[in-house]
Amino acid sequence: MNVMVTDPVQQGADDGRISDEVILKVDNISLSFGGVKAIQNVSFDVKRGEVRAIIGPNGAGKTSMLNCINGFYHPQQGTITYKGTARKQMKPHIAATQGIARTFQNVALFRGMSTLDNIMSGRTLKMKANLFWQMLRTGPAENEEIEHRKFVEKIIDFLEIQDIRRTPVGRLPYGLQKRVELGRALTMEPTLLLLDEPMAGMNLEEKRDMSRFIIDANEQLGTTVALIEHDMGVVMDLSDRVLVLDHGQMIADGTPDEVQANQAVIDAYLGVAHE
Amino acid sequence: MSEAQTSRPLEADFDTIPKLLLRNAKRFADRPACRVKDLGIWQTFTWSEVRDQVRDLSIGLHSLGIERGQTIAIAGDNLPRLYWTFTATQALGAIPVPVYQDSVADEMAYVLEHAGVTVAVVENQEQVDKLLSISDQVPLLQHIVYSDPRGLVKYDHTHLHSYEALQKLGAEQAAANAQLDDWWLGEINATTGDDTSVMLYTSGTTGRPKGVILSGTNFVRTAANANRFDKLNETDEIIAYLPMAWVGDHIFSYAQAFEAGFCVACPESPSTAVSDRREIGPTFFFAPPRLFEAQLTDIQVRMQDAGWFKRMMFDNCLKIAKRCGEKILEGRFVNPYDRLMYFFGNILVYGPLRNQLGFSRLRVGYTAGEAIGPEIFSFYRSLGINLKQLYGQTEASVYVTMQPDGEIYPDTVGKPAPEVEIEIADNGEVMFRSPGVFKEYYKNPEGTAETKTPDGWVHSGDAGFIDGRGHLVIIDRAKDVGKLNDGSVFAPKYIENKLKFYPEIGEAVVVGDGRDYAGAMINIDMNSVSSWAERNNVIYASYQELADHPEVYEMIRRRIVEMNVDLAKEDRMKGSQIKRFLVLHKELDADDGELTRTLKIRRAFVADRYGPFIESLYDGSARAQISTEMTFEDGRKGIIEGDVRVEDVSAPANVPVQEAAE
Amino acid sequence: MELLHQIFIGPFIEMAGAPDLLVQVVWEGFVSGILYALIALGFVLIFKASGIFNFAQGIMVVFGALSLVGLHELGVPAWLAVILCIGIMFVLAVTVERVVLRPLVNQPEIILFMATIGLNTFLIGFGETVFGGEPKTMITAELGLPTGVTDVQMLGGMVSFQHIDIAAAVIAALMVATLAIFFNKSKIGRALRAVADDHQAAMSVGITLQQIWVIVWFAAGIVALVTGIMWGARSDVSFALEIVALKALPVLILGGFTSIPGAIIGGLIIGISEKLAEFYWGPMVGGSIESWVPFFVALIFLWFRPQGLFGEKIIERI
Amino acid sequence: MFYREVGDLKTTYRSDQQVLTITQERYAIFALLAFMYAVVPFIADDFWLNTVIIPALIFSLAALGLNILVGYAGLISLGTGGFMGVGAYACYKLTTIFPDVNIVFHILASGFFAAAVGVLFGLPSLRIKGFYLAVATLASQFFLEWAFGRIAWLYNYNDSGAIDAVNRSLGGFALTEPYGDTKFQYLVTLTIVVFLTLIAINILRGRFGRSWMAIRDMDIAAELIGIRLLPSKLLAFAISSYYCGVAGAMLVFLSLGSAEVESFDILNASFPVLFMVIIGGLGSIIGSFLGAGFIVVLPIIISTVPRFFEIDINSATVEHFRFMIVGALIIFFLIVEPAGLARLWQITREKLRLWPFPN
Repeated sequence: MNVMVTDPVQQGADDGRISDEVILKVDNISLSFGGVKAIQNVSFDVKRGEVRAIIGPNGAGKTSMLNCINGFYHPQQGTITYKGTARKQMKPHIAATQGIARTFQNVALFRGMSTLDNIMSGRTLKMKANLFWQMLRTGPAENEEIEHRKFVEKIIDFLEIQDIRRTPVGRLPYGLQKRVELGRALTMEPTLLLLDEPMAGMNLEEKRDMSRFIIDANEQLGTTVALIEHDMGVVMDLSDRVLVLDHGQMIADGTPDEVQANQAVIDAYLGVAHE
Repeated sequence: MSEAQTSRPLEADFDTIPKLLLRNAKRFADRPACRVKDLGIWQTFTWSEVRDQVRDLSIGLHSLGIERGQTIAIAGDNLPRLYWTFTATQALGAIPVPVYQDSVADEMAYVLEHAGVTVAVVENQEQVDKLLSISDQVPLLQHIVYSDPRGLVKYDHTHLHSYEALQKLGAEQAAANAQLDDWWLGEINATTGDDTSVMLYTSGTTGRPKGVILSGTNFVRTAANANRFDKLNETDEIIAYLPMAWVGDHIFSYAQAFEAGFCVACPESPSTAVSDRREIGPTFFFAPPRLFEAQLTDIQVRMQDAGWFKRMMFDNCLKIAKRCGEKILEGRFVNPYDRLMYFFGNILVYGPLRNQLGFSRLRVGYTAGEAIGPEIFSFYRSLGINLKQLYGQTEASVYVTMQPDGEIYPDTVGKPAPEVEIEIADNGEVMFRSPGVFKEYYKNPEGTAETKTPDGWVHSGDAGFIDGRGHLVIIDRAKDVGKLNDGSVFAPKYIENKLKFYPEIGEAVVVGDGRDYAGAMINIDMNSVSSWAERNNVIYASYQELADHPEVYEMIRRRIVEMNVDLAKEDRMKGSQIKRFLVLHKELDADDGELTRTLKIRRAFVADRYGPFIESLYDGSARAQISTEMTFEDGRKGIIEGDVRVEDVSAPANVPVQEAAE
Repeated sequence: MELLHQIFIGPFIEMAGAPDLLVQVVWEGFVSGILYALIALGFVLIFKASGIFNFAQGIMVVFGALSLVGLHELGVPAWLAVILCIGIMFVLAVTVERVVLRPLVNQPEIILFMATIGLNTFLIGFGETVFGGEPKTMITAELGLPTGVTDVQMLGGMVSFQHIDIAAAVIAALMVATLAIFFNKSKIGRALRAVADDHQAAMSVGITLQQIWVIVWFAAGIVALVTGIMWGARSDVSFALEIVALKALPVLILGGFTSIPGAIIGGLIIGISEKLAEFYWGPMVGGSIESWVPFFVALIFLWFRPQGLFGEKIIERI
Repeated sequence: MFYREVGDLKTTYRSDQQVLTITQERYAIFALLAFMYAVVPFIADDFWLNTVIIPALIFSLAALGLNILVGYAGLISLGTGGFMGVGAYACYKLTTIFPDVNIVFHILASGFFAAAVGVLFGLPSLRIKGFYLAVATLASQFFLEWAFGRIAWLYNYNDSGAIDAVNRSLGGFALTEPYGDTKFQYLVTLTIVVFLTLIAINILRGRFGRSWMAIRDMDIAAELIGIRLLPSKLLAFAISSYYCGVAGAMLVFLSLGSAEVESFDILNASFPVLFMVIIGGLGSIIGSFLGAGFIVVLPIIISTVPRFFEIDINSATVEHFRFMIVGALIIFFLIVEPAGLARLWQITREKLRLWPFPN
């Protein structure tokens, strides 16, 4: 059995990074819990290859938006079109099979497992050896495990976390946990990577590292990124386009410069942030 | 000794490293040639694989226009790929020039320009950026080859090549054209041992670095001799972690490895070198004294956290080891009781400790470069680690003297290595001649003439003497050695080192050139003396206060007497016994310009700043003051004030008084 | 076809055919349900206040009853035995808090759960060592509990009501009322309710967490003692009761771990459904199905309403 | 202290991913196995084999099975006894229906029946979690107990209502209790346990094991990396129940010789096995063995100690004491080391690896 594993660091390195293909289109969606309206009539799109930021004050509905995209919440109205297929309801694991990976605001690692196992678990979908071979751990099971380990090691190398390979993630400092979580998402070889506040609670140096990893993932691995972030500096540096939400409604959408100049944004977001 | 460990005769046919590669690819085809910790495992290459890797790279480099006689720069941490670049370059008859990977852009520019480098093979983006920043200063440099593509994908690749692509290109060409392999073999055979093998730039303390040209024979002969001397063969293993631009690494991890056919392991990164060493378990190892020193301190610190029982066991075992460990290592007679105790100690402490340090499999370890504290040296040896000293120089392809098994003395650097002749010049300078002696300094005939006599003797620049046992003792840099007014030799560093081996003494400056006698300015070792103070309820507020304490003075005086007694036993040195001393009011500090960054004393600077103190050592005054304005590194100005007592060393020790008890 | 008829139609025809019997069966179920509800109630008290799944609640029932009978056998008058048993329950609560809960504070809940299983095992051994392993008879008369039977003519037949069962229902109702007043009116009760939501809040009322634990375990102990008396009066007192006590567990998944009304309603549902099942369907498969029917009832119920009877729909947040 | 890891380097992922990466430990395990096979049969008498070693091995297997469910997949189960019973009764039926098929085959096959029942009762795990699930597993326990007692076909309409191991042999030698030789039973038990343990280790370190642990640690994140919860949980139930089932069959045919409902009830089977898992250590294979050994040996020690001091106590009292002491010890253990014996072993191992350094 031959498992094809591509080299994550070699593929996709063209300079025409962003294509015109709209990989994700969110059309007029609304979501509410009981009486609380989390998202109201929001529409935006993500193009293949770009870094798309979603910003907004607390409670703006950013995380809910990501939850809708990867199928954890189901919006009451509107459609989400991903890779040309519109859908209303989708189970999270289906989103995963279609190439949507995700990190969480509060690190959602598997605390009892090592860094290596956490990242290996990102390959679950790509592993096929059946229970019989798994029991004997020879043949396809072993080969597959080795092939995927090679891939995972490249991600570990990419994120520079070699020395914590065997450490249970529960014992790692917060910044490293976030990095491992990014690693787990990247090993899924996602087409679309959703990052929920990847730099929350980090110091300046950790933020710089994380920014570098996100840029590298975008440029070298060709991953489309949609991220939520509070640090405006980071958002302006990283992203190609920025969507601004406030109280579940979209108040601006455009390039970082446009958004920064937008009066509604300044009032709603920056005003709040500078208080 | 098993059959594999008996020495082989020298093989005249293989007089260059590429020829040794071809030999090893046949003789040790499936034995590991090198390993590198990468992607979580030790990626291992056999000699026959290395041959193919090197050939492909050679052909790839050739396609970049590399011809016989050209120079190629190599910069990066120890990596098999960079070692292969050495061989691939040498196979073409071109000359590799390794550059210190941490040198700043300017230093690198100088070397590359001086050596006329046309192609540089480097590790990663950091080095590429450095080279690009100096590209206008190095007009000859045409191509840069990088090993790690990270961050470089978006760079302009007209003159930039990935190692992988270059090697693949070579492989494709070789596959397409069967004659290319023959051509390559022909190139190797066309190179003789007399041709230049490598050019190493010595990081001189003064002036610009000099390019030392060394031939294939230099390395192959020296390596062969060293391998025979310590019976190293293809079953051995070394970990390569010292800078590739340093001659030591070039001989230990490259020439000797190729000559004996042993395996070279490269750590994952400098920060994991220690744990990687544990995994590899080198059988042959080199480290500078400060590494052994730091490691010993680390052991002591970690053991302080142990429970009382474990600490007691540890201390007792070390006592036993101190008593008989070295004797057992050297196969000398030890009474059965001690032998039994050592056996238990080996189970409880020495064995586990060797395991922790990664020395369980070590057969030979060397240290050199500076004097190693006898306590430290003995500590390792008493654990059963065969640590030895050598004396070497770039100009000699390293080996000048080595300590033979069974003749280990902490204060000597051993006997002349095989095929090495040694003489002591009239001014005390050590001169040597050997097959490893360099050809010349590159583009520097004056320098060559100054260092190397027409009949092949090299001025080492170090002063030393041969002791009664036929061992070389290095006392100081020749230019620092002076004379007392009575004409006897005065070697300050030699005496300072002796003083520094006492735990209470942190640093010492000894003066005496052109004076009647030697005097010393002492820095106490804060760790050691403060813990003494704690134990003896001596109260102090600062270093200055502690240094001035009468009991501290008394303690230092006792140590100096002890050393004087020691010196009195050495014919050449007994004139240099210290007659007066003072304890400095502050610690000498690199930040204040008193030490170099490598913590060596800047003698002239100290002599200038502490002039009044030095005078007081000779004018008989009981106190001395200084007050100097100085500029700190950050631009602040301050006044250094000091007021210290000067004391006589009471017992003049021409006659050995009594053996100072340990 | 006949089988389906036998399962899905037959029993109902039977019920309709003899309504007096049906009432009798439902009444039996009602009384068992009350007792299940009481066990579940003790459980809920502890879970609400400390988040501990107290597996030993059932054994505390048996232990309480056994202590009472055991003390009486030793010649202690009934009224004094009851007081002593209350004391024993208090000592038990303090001991559990000191020896088990305090050292295990901040451990994962499964560890505390395991500890209560350990406690369960210990109490079985302890009770049997002290009072012996043989089944005993409850001192119903000495406690002044009624023993007679009232037969009521209705629906074309006779339905008998054991006085002890009526007493059980009344006492249970009183007990729930007392607890409700205690929780809603008293200061300690309010603190206990606070602790269920927020430990900090409880401590600001001036009661330590340790005290709260002792109080809830004591309260659960008294509930267990009362349950034990009622139950013991209906059958023998022995550790075989423990298995029956486990039937409080489906009540819990039905009613929710934290809901007192849930425990009561759940108890009644379980009690009545198990008796109906046993009486009308049991004979088809050899009887004794009341050992597992409650669990299946609860499971089927959960399948359609995972949040339980009184639980709110949970929105998972990530 | 005894560890010498220098030079223990891994040059392939295959060697880096083996079960025991430290060469010395691999040798130690081989030595232990050699000891178990070649030495134990000669030094242990029948009493030891019958009352300690064989039951400990069998219960280790059950504990391992339960540990897969509780420790690795994070699904609490109180129904172990029922699943063991399914294995035992299935094996009994199989060997009476197909007497010519080898008993070892039947033992291994009976696990599949347990697995099927396990999957059925694992279905609620999709909708309910934690303690609610624990209570739900009691449904299977009580239903199965009822079935073993009331469905006479299961025990071949015996008057006793119990199942008795029938005389079956392996390779020409009588194997089943009470007909077979104890040493022979021991060797067969050991072989089955070793074989199934290896398989468990393999499954646990592969993608299924990782999926279970992922679900255990954070089910939402597990779902979002593409793990389907229900199939994974059901697989955990199936494999766990298989192990329990095989253990139950072995208990009857290789150890007890006969069994009735009580052998597999909550007090005699479910709880002890759960104790083994908790005291041994959740999510630890070695813990399953240590826990089983501990719980099996404990009552023997408790009943032996008074005899040792020549104190005459009747057996009922010993039984009561046993309950008390086991209960107290469990609480004690949870307080002293909630992570179980496996954690103690792990700490010791770390200490030995770091020796002579304290940390």
